[in-house]
Amino acid sequence: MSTASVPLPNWINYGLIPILNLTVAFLISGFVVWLIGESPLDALSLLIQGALGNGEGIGFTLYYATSFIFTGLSVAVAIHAGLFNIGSEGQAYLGGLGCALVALALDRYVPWYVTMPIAVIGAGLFGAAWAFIPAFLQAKRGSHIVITTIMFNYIGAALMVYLLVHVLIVPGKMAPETRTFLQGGQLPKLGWVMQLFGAKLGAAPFNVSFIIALVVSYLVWLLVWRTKLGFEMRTLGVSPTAAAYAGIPYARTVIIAMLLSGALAGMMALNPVMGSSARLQVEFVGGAGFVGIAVSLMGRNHPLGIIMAAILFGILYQGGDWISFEMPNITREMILVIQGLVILFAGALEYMFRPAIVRLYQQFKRG
Amino acid sequence: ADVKPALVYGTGGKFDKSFNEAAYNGAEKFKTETGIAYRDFEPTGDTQGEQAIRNFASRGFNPVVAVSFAWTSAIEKVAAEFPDTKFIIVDSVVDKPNVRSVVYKEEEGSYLVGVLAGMASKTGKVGFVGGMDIPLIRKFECGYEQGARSVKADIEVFQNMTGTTGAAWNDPVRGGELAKNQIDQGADVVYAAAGATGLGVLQTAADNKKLSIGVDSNQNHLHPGSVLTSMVKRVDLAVYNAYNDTKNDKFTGGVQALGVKEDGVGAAIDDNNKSLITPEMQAAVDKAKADIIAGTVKVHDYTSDNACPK
Amino acid sequence: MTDKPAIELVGIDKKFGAVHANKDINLSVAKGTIHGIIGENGAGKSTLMSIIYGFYHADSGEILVNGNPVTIRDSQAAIATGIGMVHQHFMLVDNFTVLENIMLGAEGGMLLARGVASARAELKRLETEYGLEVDPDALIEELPVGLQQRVEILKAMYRGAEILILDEPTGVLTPAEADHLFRILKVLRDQGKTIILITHKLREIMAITDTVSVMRRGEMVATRKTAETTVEELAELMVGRRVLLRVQKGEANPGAAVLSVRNLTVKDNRGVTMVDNVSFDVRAGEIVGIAGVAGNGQSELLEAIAGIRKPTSGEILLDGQTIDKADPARLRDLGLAHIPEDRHHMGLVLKFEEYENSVLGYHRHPAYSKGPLLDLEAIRKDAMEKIERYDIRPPNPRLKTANFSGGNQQKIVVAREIERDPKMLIIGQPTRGVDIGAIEFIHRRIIEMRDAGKAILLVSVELDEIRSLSDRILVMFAGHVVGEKTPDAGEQTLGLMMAGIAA
Amino acid sequence: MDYYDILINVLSSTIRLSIPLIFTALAGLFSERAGIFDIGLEGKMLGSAFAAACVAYLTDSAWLGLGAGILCSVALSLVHGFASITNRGNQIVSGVAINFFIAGITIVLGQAWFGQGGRTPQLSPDSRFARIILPGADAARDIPIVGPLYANVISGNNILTYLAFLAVPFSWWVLYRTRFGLRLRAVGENPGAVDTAGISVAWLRYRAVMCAGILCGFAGTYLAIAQSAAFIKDMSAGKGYIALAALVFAKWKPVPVMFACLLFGFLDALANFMQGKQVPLIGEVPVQVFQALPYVLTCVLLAGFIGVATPPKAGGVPYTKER
Ligand SMILES: Nc1ncnc2c1ncn2[C@@H]1O[C@H](COP(=O)(O)OP(=O)(O)OP(=O)(O)O)[C@@H](O)[C@H]1O
Ligand SMILES: Nc1ncnc2c1ncn2[C@@H]1O[C@H](COP(=O)(O)OP(=O)(O)OP(=O)(O)O)[C@@H](O)[C@H]1O
Ligand SMILES: [Mg+2]
Ligand SMILES: [Mg+2]
Repeated sequence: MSTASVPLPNWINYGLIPILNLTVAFLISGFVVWLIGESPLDALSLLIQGALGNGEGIGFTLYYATSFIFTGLSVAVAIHAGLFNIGSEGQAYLGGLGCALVALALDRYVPWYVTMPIAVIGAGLFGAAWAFIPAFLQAKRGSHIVITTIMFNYIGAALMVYLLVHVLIVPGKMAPETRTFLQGGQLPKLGWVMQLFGAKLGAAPFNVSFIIALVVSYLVWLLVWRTKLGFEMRTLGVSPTAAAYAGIPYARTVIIAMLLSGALAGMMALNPVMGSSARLQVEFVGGAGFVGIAVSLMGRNHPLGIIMAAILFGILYQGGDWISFEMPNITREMILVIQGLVILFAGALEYMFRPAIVRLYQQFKRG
Repeated sequence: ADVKPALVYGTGGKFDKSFNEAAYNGAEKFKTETGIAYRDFEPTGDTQGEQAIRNFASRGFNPVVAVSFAWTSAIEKVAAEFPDTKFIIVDSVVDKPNVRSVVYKEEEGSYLVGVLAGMASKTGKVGFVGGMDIPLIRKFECGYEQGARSVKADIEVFQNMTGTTGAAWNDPVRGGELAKNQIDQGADVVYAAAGATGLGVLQTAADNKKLSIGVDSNQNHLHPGSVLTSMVKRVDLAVYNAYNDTKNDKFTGGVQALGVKEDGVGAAIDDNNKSLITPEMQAAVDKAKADIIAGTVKVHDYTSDNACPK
Repeated sequence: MTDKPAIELVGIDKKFGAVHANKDINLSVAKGTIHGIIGENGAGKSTLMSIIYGFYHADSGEILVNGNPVTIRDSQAAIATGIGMVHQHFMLVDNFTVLENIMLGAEGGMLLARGVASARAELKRLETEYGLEVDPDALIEELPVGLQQRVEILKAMYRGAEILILDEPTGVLTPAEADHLFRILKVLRDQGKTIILITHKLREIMAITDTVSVMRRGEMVATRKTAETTVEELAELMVGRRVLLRVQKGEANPGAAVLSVRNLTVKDNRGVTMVDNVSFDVRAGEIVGIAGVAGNGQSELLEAIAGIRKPTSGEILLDGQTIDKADPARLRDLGLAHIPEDRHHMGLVLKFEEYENSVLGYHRHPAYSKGPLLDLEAIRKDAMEKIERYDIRPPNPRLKTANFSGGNQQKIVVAREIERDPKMLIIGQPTRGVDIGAIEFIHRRIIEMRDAGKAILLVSVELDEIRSLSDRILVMFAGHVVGEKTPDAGEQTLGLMMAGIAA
Repeated sequence: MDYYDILINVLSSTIRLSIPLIFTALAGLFSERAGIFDIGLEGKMLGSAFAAACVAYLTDSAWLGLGAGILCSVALSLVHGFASITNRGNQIVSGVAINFFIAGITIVLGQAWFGQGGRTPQLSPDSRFARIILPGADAARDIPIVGPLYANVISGNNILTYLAFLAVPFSWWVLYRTRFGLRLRAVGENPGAVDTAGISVAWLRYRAVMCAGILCGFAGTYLAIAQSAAFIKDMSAGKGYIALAALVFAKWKPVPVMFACLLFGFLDALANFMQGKQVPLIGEVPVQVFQALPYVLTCVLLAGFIGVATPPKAGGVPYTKER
């Protein structure tokens, strides 16, 4: 008898199994650390210490988490409509262009709180625009969205590098980046939040976009589970035939879902561009779009889960920096290893332990 | 005084056998001479540099050396946050009292290797492969071209840049391919100013039995008999001096521009390439060097007007 | 020849998760006979056959072939034992040629070149011996279904099958094709092959089988010699009690035409014309039934009227107004409700909770929304009311829809479509796989709708259902409406029309 | 230089740049024709480059390096197979995971073992695949038209280059002329048909992904120890994705795959060559245009403007008999 269709209680599905998957990923990562001659336990304690040990560490952790919340939501919104958007990376990149243009145009005239909402819109619009063509091709031409979004990541990277090198670069400067935004184009840090807990933010770029991320998470929850549009997206996501029967327009829903997904990815740019470096740089996304896949998978495509998973990955990124600083033998790319393992075990191998758990559970219920 | 030295490399990595390795050698030299240990860090991406610099500063490291123009804005920020810490930036200028900016007159060193290239070339065609396409690298190219032309007025100089982002410092595959293109077009000496990318250029030249010119560190030993010379840029001195000066309370801020005269740049000649350098070539380099020091030859600096005289 | 049965099953048991598909099945099939197996949808017929063929594994039980116990680990073992199977859903590679499909798994060597010649020769032989003609170089996707099925039979024969299982082979065939198939089966039997034939169609059973077994809800309830049984007995065995053929209903009181279909032509996904120039009206207060063998265009007709499928030509009018753009949402607003044939793929989203399905398609209705938001409170309250009125069990709107049984799932769909007070109701297979109690309930609701003056278009493959509910019957054959009859027309007459023989 | 010489140079560069694409796209072909999507091509190529460089360095043997490259890549294929065949996981997710894992582990191990920032030490000529000068190449050089073509494009490549071009007809032969190929193509279209024909779907798919592993192993080895003389972090630099694009562009067929890869390689070569050169009427074309072109072309193809690319029908869907 197959065990795939045996229902399990929520605490197993959403608690035990993800934790088990995560544990295996970490055990293997620990093995890698051991393999290169360092102590996995020391590495773990450095990880925690670096990410959560002081205000600055926490600030960095939350700074990274902010980006991942946006990209995780981006991936999740598309998944709810049955679409696998691998293009969050490219959409975030273009989103950076949107928010940088707004900041460059407004920073000398208005304070940040005027720039910010417009930058959110700018970043969202540019991100959405970059998702539009893959969405359109999927909706109208049936082209596989996974392939087209991968292609658009590369097209986006080429476009952005071109713009930064040839158009946006400050004449005479070496690095391909825009000028530094003035105060009006920078998002304030959230030092006061840390102070509430008696911690000091230090230099961590933990900024207002974290609050935007939380608000957006709530809005995404509302969208997916409380609106008519969300209902239609979810219907399309699990049963395209039922959606057709119910009169849910395929093309329109696919395109809207992808535009929203792209917009969410685009807004991620606010955090590094306006919240941290105060200018647009090459490769500022740094893989956050791909991390979004892991975050969404781990968070079971639910905003609350995504926030938790994003913080976990924030811990990994900040703690990983710390490890590589303290243990020069372990380079920062250890994060990629852990990330890959988490995606493998929490995503592709999510059902690996299920049959065994089902059997245990059934025995437990009987016994 | 108290010295607790730290070093942040550029993104090419510590052992690029070139720019970063030169900095490493400087730090090592200081360590063996004084017995004072140092801490270093190899950022693999642009965002990490700032964090590393700040980490060092906040833990009381002093001085903190950052090699690469990529850390310019990072140093600008962190130096303001830690006014009591001394910072050194290589290849860029940051105007802060606690920052020493070390820049090199790469055009002069490149001029010298250009002279050698021009004389060594039998085809009358030489090549240049740069890393990231930035004014700094154009400055290398421009000096090289002037040097080559000074010995062969009609020489043809091919030039390619590997890329437009930081990844261009670490792409030996493309570097090799670009060098091969130039060789196919007839170049028989190729100068690489491209960090780790240059390894591919030197390899390709060796594979095709052509000559190459290394950069930053002395790379003559990499392919003896194929590397004509290296345009050494004494980043090691910048690091070494920074530590020593801090130790001896002689640290000064401001800009240090090191050229041929200061022995900051030059063409490396050693056992590995002795057989490639004829006495005439040796004489020509010595003369060019003397002329530059004397001021009779002025090598045009590309960055002064973003143009190279043809 | 021995007296040992060709195949014998002892105590076969199989569960899919919570679904008990086969319960302690015993069956014996005599050599050189055609053995029919009948049963309602979901009775477990396909599952049982797939177990014999090694496609599924029984949880327990034993299989004997020619009296010897065998372990059928996979289909390869089944083939080696001489068992061949033609699946309900064809197992063909669409972009392969006939020859490639036949060779797949029996290539005769590492290199294809070697096997091709002998395969061609063998095909020729089978062709002449059994009248199974088909072009070996044709691509499967370009063949009509009848020929595709022939390829499936050839596949089995090519592998030397002595026992041939056919799972609902006639569901997709025209009567002429079905007749041809039966002739082939008889030839096979006369040559000593054993055939197991699965179908719902009692007439076919009577026409061709030697023995027949009946399955109900995963159990094997009876086996009879065909000559010694009747259609009525088999029907009763299938559903478990005397079939209620007549529903209490009064005279119809038809009003003006609500739905008018004019010269409608519809193609299916493969571009084959399935509905060909069809015209009819449905008036207020009447039930129009469409009778026909499955696959004669009824599904496409319903989908076109419901706005799910775009017609190639013709006109559909609702209340005299042309529907020019296929849009189910707008049609719903205009008062057209649709109970689809396939509740699992269309009518319901099985992963959703019950209350969500109770508004599927109506979720944009003002009663269920507040601005862009869904009014969850109103929806859940409404769902609870429907659950009570339709006796949907368990009465829990927060339960996942997949966890309701088939009959209760159907009630969820029926309740949703009826309760928004439509003008026009189109219904496909209202009681497929639904138990008797629920059938009666659903039938009564349909009659009540008619009496309330609604126009109803009903499609069902169950002739009895059509006859007991309809006020007028249209018969569809090969995409045409071949005639109109009143419900008192004899079964015989309708049957002939459905077979395209009489008009 | 006259135009013909330029053409010859660009062509020889095209060949060098296409080889990893050809191997990798063929790898994708085997996997995807069997119904297993493989966006982990990038990771497998990178992983095998690392393994090949390490082993070639340690043993001084290019062939052992190749063996290690293949082993590493096949091992990764098996992970992908375990996730997507045995455990019916999402194939895209599994591929993404492999790409991340390899991007990280090669640097982590490389740094730990060699301490050169993720690079492996420079290889000696013995431990690399050297250029092979075909007989008469030097003599032929002066023959007009064909001479340079023979001497500069056809001759002077390493053995893996020739193997890549042999792999194309060989793959075609395997897919269309052998039992294994017939079954492999069938399982990508309708695994049910394969299963009911008595063939194990899982084992067949495992063999297909292992074929993919072997071919990716060649690609990675080529990168590290034929084209260059060391492993460098991220040295695959998106070539796996370009190969994927080429595979789609070639509509999942072996011979068109070769031409698609040559086209994309040509664009790359052209980008190098056109750098800083003026094109009449347009001026200097930014390299980014050439970089983006393969992806743009593939999207245009996918949009259905140049024929239709229909992927194998069962692609990306795990095979389940029982729900
Ligand atoms: N692969 C499967 N996984 C889970 N459940 C299944 C599977 N196949 C069939 N079932 C369930 O097993 C039961 C018996 O199904 P089966 O297909 O054997 O019925 P059937 O008698 O052939 O019906 P039909 O006449 O509709 O073909 C049904 O409840 C069905 O939902
Ligand atoms: N596709 C499915 N997925 C999960 N569970 C299912 C599925 N189909 C059926 N079940 C479960 O199996 C049980 C039996 O379903 P089934 O449809 O066979 O009921 P039934 O006995 O035919 O009832 P009814 O007479 O109402 O049709 C259901 O209660 C349901 O929980
Ligand atoms: Mg069946
Ligand atoms: Mg049922």
